[in-house]
Amino acid sequence: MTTIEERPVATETEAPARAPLDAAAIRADFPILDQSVNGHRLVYLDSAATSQKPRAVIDALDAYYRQDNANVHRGIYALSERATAGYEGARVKVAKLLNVNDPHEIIWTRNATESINLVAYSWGRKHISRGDVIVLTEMEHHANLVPWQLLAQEKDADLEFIPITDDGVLRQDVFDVLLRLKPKLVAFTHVSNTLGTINPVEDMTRRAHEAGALVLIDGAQAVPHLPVDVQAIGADFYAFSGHKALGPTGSGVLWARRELLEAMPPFMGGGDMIREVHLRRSDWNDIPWKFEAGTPDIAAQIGLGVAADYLRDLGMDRLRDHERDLVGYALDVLPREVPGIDLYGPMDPEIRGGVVPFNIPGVHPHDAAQVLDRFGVAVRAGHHCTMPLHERLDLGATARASFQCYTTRDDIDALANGLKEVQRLFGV
Amino acid sequence: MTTIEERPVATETEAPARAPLDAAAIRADFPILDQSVNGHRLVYLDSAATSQKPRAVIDALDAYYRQDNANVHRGIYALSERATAGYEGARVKVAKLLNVNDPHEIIWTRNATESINLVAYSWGRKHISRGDVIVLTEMEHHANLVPWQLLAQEKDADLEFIPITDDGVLRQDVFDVLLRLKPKLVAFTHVSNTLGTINPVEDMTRRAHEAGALVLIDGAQAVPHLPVDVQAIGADFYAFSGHKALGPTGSGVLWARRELLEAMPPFMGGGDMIREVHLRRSDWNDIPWKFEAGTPDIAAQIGLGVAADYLRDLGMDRLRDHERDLVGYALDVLPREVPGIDLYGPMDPEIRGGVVPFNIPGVHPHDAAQVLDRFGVAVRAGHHCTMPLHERLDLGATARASFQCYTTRDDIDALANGLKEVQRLFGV
Amino acid sequence: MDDLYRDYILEHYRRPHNFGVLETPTATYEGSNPLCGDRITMQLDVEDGVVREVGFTGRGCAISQASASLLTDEIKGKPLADVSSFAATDVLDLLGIEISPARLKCAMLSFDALQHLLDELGAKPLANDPA
Amino acid sequence: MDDLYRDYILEHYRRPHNFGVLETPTATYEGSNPLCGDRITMQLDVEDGVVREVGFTGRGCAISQASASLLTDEIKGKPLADVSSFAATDVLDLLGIEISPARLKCAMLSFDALQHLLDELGAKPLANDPA
Ligand SMILES: Cc1ncc(COP(=O)(O)O)c(C=O)c1O
Ligand SMILES: Cc1ncc(COP(=O)(O)O)c(C=O)c1O
Repeated sequence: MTTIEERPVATETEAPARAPLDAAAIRADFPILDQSVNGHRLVYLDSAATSQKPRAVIDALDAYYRQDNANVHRGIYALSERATAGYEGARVKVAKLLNVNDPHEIIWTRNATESINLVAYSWGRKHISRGDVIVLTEMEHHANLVPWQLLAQEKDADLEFIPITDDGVLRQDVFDVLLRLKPKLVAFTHVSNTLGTINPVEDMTRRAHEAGALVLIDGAQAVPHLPVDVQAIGADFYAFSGHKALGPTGSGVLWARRELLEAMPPFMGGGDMIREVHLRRSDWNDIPWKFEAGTPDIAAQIGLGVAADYLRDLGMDRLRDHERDLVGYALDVLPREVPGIDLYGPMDPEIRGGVVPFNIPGVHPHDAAQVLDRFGVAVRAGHHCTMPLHERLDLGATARASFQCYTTRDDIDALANGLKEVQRLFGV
Repeated sequence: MTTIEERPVATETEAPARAPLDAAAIRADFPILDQSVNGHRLVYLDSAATSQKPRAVIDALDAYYRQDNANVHRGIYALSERATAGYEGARVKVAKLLNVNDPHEIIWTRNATESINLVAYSWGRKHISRGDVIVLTEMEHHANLVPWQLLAQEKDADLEFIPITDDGVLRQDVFDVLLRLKPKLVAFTHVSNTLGTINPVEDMTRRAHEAGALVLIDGAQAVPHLPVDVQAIGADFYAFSGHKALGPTGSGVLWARRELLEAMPPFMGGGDMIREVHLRRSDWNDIPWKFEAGTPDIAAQIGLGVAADYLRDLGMDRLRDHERDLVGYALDVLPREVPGIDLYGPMDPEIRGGVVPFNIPGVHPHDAAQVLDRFGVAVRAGHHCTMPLHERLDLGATARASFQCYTTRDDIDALANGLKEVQRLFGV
Repeated sequence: MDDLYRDYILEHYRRPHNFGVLETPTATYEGSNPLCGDRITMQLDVEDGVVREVGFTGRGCAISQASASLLTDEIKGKPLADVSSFAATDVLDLLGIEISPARLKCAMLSFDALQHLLDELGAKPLANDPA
Repeated sequence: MDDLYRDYILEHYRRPHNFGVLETPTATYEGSNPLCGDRITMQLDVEDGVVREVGFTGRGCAISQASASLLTDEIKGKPLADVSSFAATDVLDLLGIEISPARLKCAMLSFDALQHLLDELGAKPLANDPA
C-alpha cells in the first residue's frame, strides 16, 4: 500500500484580464502537427474524438519505459518505487486539475466509458431496483446511455430523458417534471460532444440533489476544455477520458465522493484490489485501489498526470477563452464562406464548447470528410456516438469540427476553403 | 467498421537443434537495462510482475504519438486510417503469436485481470446459476480467483479447488474426482506465477471437455515464456497480459472461440460496441468490437503487436530453452552459494517456467528484497497475488526471482552474491 | 480525390439508377450502416427465377449510392442463380475505384442487402460479412 | 542499506522487547499487512488509566518488528492520555531511520494495532490510516 501525498489545492486568483493563449507557441509543443497530409499542412479538427499529445507527455512515456518501468505498489526496489511514485503522483496532479482535495477519490480507468460502467455495475447493481427511475438526456454519448440501458434491463428500472430544444439546449422545465418521479440517479453530460452545448451542471446538480437523486456527470468534453471544479459543481460522480485531455490512450478517471466509493462493492476482482484473499472469500483494499484490479496502465496514467500539469500551466480559463473565440469565429465565418452550410447546436458561444457540427446539403458527411482529407483537414463524420440525438434532430449523420489549445483561426479558414472544394466537386 | 486482414498462420517447422538465444545481443534491445541502481548494474529479476520493453516497442509508441494518433474506426482521414490499420494489424500479429486463425477472436483488454473479469461478467452471469460448480486450483493468481468468488457469491454457485502437492504440482487424481461434480467451468493457470509450475494444459482441457465443462486458461505467465498454440490446447478462453509479454502497460488479451463470443452478452456498454442505439434499447456490434467499449488503448495494443513480432522473431522455443537453462542454473547455484536458502516449487526444470521463489530463514523476504536492492538486484517480496497458495504452503511471504529473454546467468550470480550479503548483515 | 469521386460515381450518386419503390416486390430488405447513418431499402421482383425488377431507396454517401445504382443495374434481368454467384469483389470491380477500409462498409451496403434478399428467397445462404 | 538496517534495528528485530502474550490483557487486537504477510497481535493491560503491561506477538520484517519493539517500550507505564497523543510521526522518530513509502506500512503495523486498541478502550477515536 502506498500513501498518496495530499496537499490542499490552492485556488488561484486569476488576473482579471487574461492574456490569450499563444496558439503558435503551443502548436510547437505538439510534434504530430508538424506534418503534411496529402501535400497539405495537417489541420486536425477531431480533438473531441481524441486530442493530440504535447511533447512533455510523449517524453514522459518514453522516460518511463527507458528508466522506471516496473509494477507498482508491491516492489521493494528502486524501479518499482519510482514507478509507484509516478503513478500515485499523477493522481495528485489530476486531483489538482479537478480541484479535488483527496486524491484517494481519483480512480484510474481506461476511459470515460469504463468510469461510467464502473458506476453502473458497482453502485448501480446495488442501488437500482425494479421500477426505480434514472434520468438521462437526449444528448448523451452512448457511453452515458448504454451502461444504463444494460442496468435498467437487468433490474427492470426505468430510463427517462430530458429532451432538448431544436438548437440543442436541455429543456430544464421538463427536467423539473422528471425530478418529480424521484429518480435515484440523474446522469448527464457536462458538454455535448456533438453540439457543444455546455449544460448548467451546478444548477442541475443542486436541483437533482433537492429531489433526492445522486448525480453523475460525464465530463469527457469538459475537463479538456474548461475549468472544472468538482467541489463547486457538487456532483457525486464525475467521469472523463485522459486521452481527450492531452493524455495517452488508456488513461481515464472516475472521481466520486469518498463515502460513496467506500460503500460501493468492487467492480473487477483481482490483484491489488484486495486486502486478504482466501479460497472462498476476500476482503477489499482501501480506495482508490479497491477499484483498480490487476496491473494498471501505469505509463498512461503517469502521462495523464503530465497532461494535467500542462493544462493547468496553460490555464483552463485561458483555454476556454481560446475555444470560445474559435467557436465564435467558426459560427461567423462558415456560413459566410460556405453558403448553404447547415450548422447545429446553440449559436451563443457563451454556452458552447469547441465543437461545430455541420452538413453541406446534397453532400453526405462521409464524402465531405473524405474530400477534406485530401486537403489535410481532419474532421469526423457520422453519428459521433450520439445516435438518439441524431434521431431527435432527424439527421442521418453530421460532420464535426472540434478544437483544442493548438487549434487556430487558420485551421478554421482551411476548413472553410476545403468545404468550398467539396461544394465545387459535388456541384452544390 | 474495419476488416481485419486474415491470413492462415503458417506453422513453422523448427530446426531440430536450436541456436541458443544471444542474451547479450538481446539485452542491447532493452534500454532500461543499461542503468545502474545504487551504484550497481541493474539486475532486473521481476519479469513475472511486468517485463521490460524492447526499443522497438518504445519506438512504436513514440512514432504513434508523433505521427498517427487519432481515434480508430470512425475517422475518414489519414491519421485515423493509419491508427486503425495499426490497431487492427496488431490483432493479426497477436493472433499469429497464439496460432489463432481468426483475428476477430482476439479481444483487447487492459490486462489478464480484465480478460478474466470479462468472462466472469459476460459468460459467467449468463451461464452460472445456483449450485453450479466452478473448478479452480490452489495455485491461482487472485486474478483467476476473485472474479469467480464474486460470481459464485452472486449466483450462489460452488467453487472447488484442485489441490497441489507440497512441491507445487496439481493433484490430477483429485481433478478427476472434481470433474465428477460436472463443473460448468474449469479455470486454471498455464504457468504458476509463484512456483513456476507448468501445468499439463492440453491434457487437463481434454478431460474437462469430456466432463462437459468449458475451460478458461490464465496464460499470463505462459505467453511471454513458451510457445502457446491455442488451437493445440483446445481451450475455450485464454487470457494474458501484454505488459508481461514485452508490451506496454495497458495492453492485454482475451482469446475465445468465435461461437462463444458471439453468444455472449456485452460486458461494458458505450461507443464502438454498438450497432444501433435508441433511447431505450441497442444492438451490438460484431466481435471483437462488441467487447471493446469506448476508445481503446490504441497505442498500447499497437505496442503489443510489435512485442508479439519481437517474441516470434526470437522464437518462443528458443526463449523457453533459455529460461529452462536459467531455472536449472538457479536451482543448482542458489543452494550451493546461499547455504540454508529455502526453494519452493517443482525442482524439475522441464515442468518449470522461469520463476524461482525462495526464503532465507531468519530474514523476512521484505528485508531480503530491500538489501538486494542496494546491490541493484530487483526481486519481488510478498505473496505475489497468491495468498491462498501461500497459506497452503504455510508461508507468510516469499521472495521471488523471475526471468525473461534478457536475463542471464550473470544475473543469477548477482542474486546469489546479494543473498550472501543479506545473510551476512542479518547474521544468519 | 479524383481517384474516388470520378465523374461516373458522382453521376450515379446524383441520379441513381433503379431508385424507387416497386409496386409488386417479391422481397424487401432494409439494411443500415449505423456508423454513418446510411440506410437502404432494397426490393426484388422475381418471376420464374429471374430478377424482373429491382429498386432501392434510402440515403447514403456517394459511395454507397453509386454502388447501389451500379449493382442494381447489374442484376436486373439476370437469373437468380447468376445473381447468387455475385461476390463482394465483383461490387468493387463495378465501382472501379480504390476503396479504403474505412469506406468498405459504404461500398458494401447494397451488396449486403442483396445477400439478405437472396437468403430470404432461398437462393443461397448468407455470404460472410465482407467487412 | 546501512541507513535502514542499523545495529539497533537489527537488535530489536532479533530480540524484540515485550514480545509475548499477556496473562490478563484488558484489550487484544490482531492486525495484519496482507501485502507482505505480516501479522501482529498486540495486547494492553490497563489499570487506573495507565498501561501496566504491553505485549505483542506475530511475524514480520525487521522494520515492523523493530517498530513494535520500540513502540511497546515507549508506551509501557504511561497514562493512556499520553499514549493517545502519540502520533504516526512519533513512531518514525522512534525508529530513527528513513522509511521509504513502500515500507511505511511495515513501520506502521504496530502503531495501527495500537490505534485500534485505544479505540476499543475508548481512549480516542481512530486516527486516520497513516498510509
Ligand atoms: C498467473 C497470473 N495471472 C494473472 C495475472 C494478472 O495480470 P495483470 O495484473 O496484468 O492483470 C498475473 C500477473 O500478476 C499472473 O502472474
Ligand atoms: C461526452 C462524451 N462522453 C463519453 C465519451 C467516451 O469517451 P471514451 O471513448 O474515451 O470512453 C466521449 C468520447 O467520445 C464523449 O465525447
